[in-house]
Amino acid sequence: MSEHIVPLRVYIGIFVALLLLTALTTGVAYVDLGAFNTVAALAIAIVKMLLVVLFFMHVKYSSGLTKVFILAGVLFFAILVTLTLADELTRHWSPTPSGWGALLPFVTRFF
Amino acid sequence: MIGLAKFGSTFLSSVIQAPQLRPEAASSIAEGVDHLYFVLTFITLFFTIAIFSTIFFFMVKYRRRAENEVPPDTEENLPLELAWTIIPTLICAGLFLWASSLYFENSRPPSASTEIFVIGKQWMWHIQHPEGVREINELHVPEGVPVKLTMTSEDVIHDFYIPAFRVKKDVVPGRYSSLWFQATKAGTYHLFCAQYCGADHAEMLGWVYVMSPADYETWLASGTPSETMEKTGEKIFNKLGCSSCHQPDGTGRGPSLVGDYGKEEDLKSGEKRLVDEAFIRQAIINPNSVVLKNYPPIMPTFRGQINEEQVLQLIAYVKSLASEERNSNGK
Amino acid sequence: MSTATLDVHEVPTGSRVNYLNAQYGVKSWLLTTDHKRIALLYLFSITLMFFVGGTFAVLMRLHLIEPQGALVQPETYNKLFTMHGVIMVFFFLVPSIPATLGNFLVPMMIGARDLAFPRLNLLSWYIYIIGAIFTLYAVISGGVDTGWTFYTPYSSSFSHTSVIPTALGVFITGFSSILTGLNFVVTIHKMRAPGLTWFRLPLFIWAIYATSIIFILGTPVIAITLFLLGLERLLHIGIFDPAIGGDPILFQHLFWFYSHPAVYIMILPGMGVMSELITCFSRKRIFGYSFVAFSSLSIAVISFLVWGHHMFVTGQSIYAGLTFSVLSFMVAIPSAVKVFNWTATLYKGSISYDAPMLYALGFIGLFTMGGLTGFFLASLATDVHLNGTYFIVAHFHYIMVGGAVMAYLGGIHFWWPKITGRLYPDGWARFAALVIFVGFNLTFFPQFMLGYLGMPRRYAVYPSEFQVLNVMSSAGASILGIGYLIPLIYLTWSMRYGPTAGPNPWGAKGLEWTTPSPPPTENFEEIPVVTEDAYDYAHSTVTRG
Amino acid sequence: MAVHNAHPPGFAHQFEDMEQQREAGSLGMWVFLLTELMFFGGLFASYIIYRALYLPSFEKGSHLLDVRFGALNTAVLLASSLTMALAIRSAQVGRRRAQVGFLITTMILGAAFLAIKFTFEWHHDYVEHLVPGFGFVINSDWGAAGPHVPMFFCFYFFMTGLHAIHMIIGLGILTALTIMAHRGRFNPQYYSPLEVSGLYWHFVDIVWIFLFPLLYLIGGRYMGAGH
Repeated sequence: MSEHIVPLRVYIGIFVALLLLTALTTGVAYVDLGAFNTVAALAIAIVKMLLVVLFFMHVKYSSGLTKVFILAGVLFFAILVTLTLADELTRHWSPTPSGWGALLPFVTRFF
Repeated sequence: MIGLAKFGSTFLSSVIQAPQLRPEAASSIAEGVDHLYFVLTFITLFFTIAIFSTIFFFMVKYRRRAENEVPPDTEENLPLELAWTIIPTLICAGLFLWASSLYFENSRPPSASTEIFVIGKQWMWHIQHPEGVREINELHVPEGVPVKLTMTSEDVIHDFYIPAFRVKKDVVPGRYSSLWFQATKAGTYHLFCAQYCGADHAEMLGWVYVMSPADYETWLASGTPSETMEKTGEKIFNKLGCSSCHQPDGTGRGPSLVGDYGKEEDLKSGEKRLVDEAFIRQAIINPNSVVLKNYPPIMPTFRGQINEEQVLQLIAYVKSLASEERNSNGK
Repeated sequence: MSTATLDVHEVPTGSRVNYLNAQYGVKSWLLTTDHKRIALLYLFSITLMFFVGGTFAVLMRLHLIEPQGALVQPETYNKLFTMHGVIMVFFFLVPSIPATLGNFLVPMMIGARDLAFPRLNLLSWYIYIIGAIFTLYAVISGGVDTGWTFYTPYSSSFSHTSVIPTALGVFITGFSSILTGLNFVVTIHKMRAPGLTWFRLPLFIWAIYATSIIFILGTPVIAITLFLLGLERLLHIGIFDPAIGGDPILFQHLFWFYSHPAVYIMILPGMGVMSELITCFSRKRIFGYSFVAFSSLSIAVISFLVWGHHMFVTGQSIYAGLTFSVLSFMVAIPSAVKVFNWTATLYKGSISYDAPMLYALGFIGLFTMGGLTGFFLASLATDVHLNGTYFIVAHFHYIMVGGAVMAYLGGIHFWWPKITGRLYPDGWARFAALVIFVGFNLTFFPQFMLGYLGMPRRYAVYPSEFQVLNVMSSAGASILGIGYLIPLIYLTWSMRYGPTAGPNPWGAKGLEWTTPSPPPTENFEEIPVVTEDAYDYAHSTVTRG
Repeated sequence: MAVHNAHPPGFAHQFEDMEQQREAGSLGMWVFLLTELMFFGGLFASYIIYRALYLPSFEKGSHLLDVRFGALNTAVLLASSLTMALAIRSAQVGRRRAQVGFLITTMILGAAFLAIKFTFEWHHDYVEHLVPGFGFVINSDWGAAGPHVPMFFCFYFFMTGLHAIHMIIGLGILTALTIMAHRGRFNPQYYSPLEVSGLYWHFVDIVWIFLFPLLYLIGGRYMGAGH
């Protein structure tokens, strides 16, 4: 079998890391960081997800094909969310746009 | 290519002028939309015919002459591939820019528009003029004057569609949509509901009467005399106790509404929002989502306590407060 | 494919064991895991659904002969178009080519004995049938009147018809699509014959692969959306109900996230069939193989980015509108590339006029029309006028009926000898192709004009000035209806009485034609080793046999 | 075509060899997980939009949940993921006893998760009238945020409910696997069913990894720390 056998201590180490991150995310929620509370919570969740995917699900040792499929899934989920939000969150911007100048508020958001 | 397209569209438009094939064009934007439509029709016919005749030509010229015939192998031709990838891309880009510019122009009501309010309801259109005149399934508008419609629905999604004006907009419950047009030709035109809305969807139609401005004034005056929308709005405003917090001099617990309409307000969330119809509606129905920066979030919601028509009347009143201020400043 | 001559398996059908006569009895069909038998199960079920949906269409067109409605009450008319849409979209068009031809051909074309998960494949069919039963139950129990789009809040709070059984039927059938797509993706990745690299695959396989991606990524979203719709309708919790703070437009976003790519689920396999037909009947290698192959993938990807063009008049943000408009134009480009490449393939070919080829040519013409009229709807300014009118109806029928159904029929005619081991009367087949082409254009071309004149869709009654064009359309519909009945009759006839077909009656290339007709249960006695590119007609003698 | 006469256990006829079969199984599960991602994705997208629209109500609703149970359940589920991974490892190294033991531990942890969810959380919510569609009562103490708190609970029950359904299906699969493992069906050459079921179990775990902060920790707990 070509499947990689992960050493026991790696599994235990990952599990401990996951528990620590859970404690961390709960703790951080009790500190007022403003909008960064959400950012921190999501960032920690993403790290936890990566640990599970890479080690528990063996993706670190898997073929490129599996990785491409996972990335494709994440990409399409991102498309769903982004383009829906593109409508829902910009609906009330500048309700009386004039010509291509309507794009201005969109562009200036980045500066 | 552009010359050809121009010629084609002129030719086509002269053919399509036949009354059976072209709907009446009775608004300021209709000609522009039709022009784009003709060019698109030309492009469609051009490519369909070109491809079909090429295929037909090949079919005849290269028909199988012997059962065991083996034709020469296909040769790859990269320049050709690139050409028919890039040329359609350019055509698409051109069409996109043209269509979008037109759309921008058409989506912006001139600032001095007459405003009329529309409420869709299974299966009829309620229309109210600011002067207080109400109509059902009929819309009277003056010719040559920009008219802005502010629309909402009491139940399901409808769609306000006047083919002769080339305008259409969904009428969505729970929010305002707006639409504007400037009629250019006196006459009577169809008004359709273009979003399926239930059993009598096909009967949810009406007529738009375009009248000369003088006739329109006469018509308005002859209508059943009733209160103006802002007057009714003021009564509701006092009855619901809005005035106890929103005092004109700003001493109440809420912001003064005098001169508020049309201003930009800072929200608690850090956003800046223009105070327009949609904003006022949101403030009445879901006050929490638009708390102003220096005010506490104490306003209760009026969802379910007043209907869409009353919301519109309140808005008319708030808007009248804005013009009052402008008038007093002027003096 | 390694052998130059293809007529090696000359054994009379009667004496040879094949997948059809290997076992007999209802049980041997209902418990089969053979991809070819499952393809036939699908073929019978979707044909049934096609004629159920078609009957509704004919009734609609008959009703619209008179402006005030000739046949039924408006409520009934609303149910007719809803059930026509639901059945045709979810129970015919989506499974049509993938579940029948795809199921039959994917393993054969890539030189495998079966799909990767044969039992899952059978399960997909059962799931489809359960979904169909729920939907047909909804039809019988009084029908549903929301439009196949199920727009909220009408569907969630106002309609008094069988919304839940219908939505449940569509929800369940979705899992059939998902599992079929999963099976294809794994099979195409892992089970290709030795030597069969990605760039030697028939283009039909590329198209099916692209379709499967949409199945996998799009279908779950419609499933969860209909799930939410059902809960909303049952419990009135307010997710799509503006009266409690929900957003009805969000439903449209989620719905079209699947339902626009679903259009490409319908047309992409048709494009794949097209590449097979054009090359075979012109005996030419496809022009621009890699362009055609990658255009399938890019269509699959871009199709997920354009759904908002269904919502230009909903009051969608103008920024989102712009984005969706430009992306919608982009999806036209790979489609155009395909049409050009097919046309160029004919150049200097040896073109025969067999029935499948006539369907293929019909496809190119109608698909080109349908695709180009899409420009009117991707253009923001014209879409405002045309959205929600008969123009839309005409446009998507040109794509789905003129495109997908033509390709489906072309494919069925092409592989029919392989599937059944019998030939059908070619003259009748060509005649039917012509009748369908004429009937189709007469039905749907007037609808473009109706749309431009401003007649909204889904109208049970209409102002009388639209009558002439409506009568034309209804006349065309009756011709089209007859056109679809002709193949049903002669194909059924040929299953029993048609002349026996040899392994390769068209002189076509491709692994499926190296097997006897009908093929044995395990497809290949020995797994072939592939040494040449697809459609290599120039380097071997081709004989029909 | 040499394998046809000598079938290893668990070998299916349509494949060329065990390696091809194992790869196909694993790829198939990954593809299935993609559809699962999009399935939950539609729900997450709706959640994100309503959260943006009604943030104060979502914060209020979130503070009505008990973060201790959320955190405890996260730990329980992470532990079950660990034991699942260890069960597969035991199969890889050919330890049957350990395999069965780890599978049973995984099931116990999964069941514990559901028990905490149902008894301490959902039941409590029902008693407190926090279930939309089943007599939800908007508390006047919530003030202006009140009217849209039900929307938060809609998403809370949809998301945790869908997750719980996946857990229950997972427990069913684990039961079958435990029986197979007990009968010695898996060995270092063949443990494909164990491997793909493991992928599914970990996926369900990942969904919870996101549900926990999104539902329990919205906008921070500092305001409602006293609850």
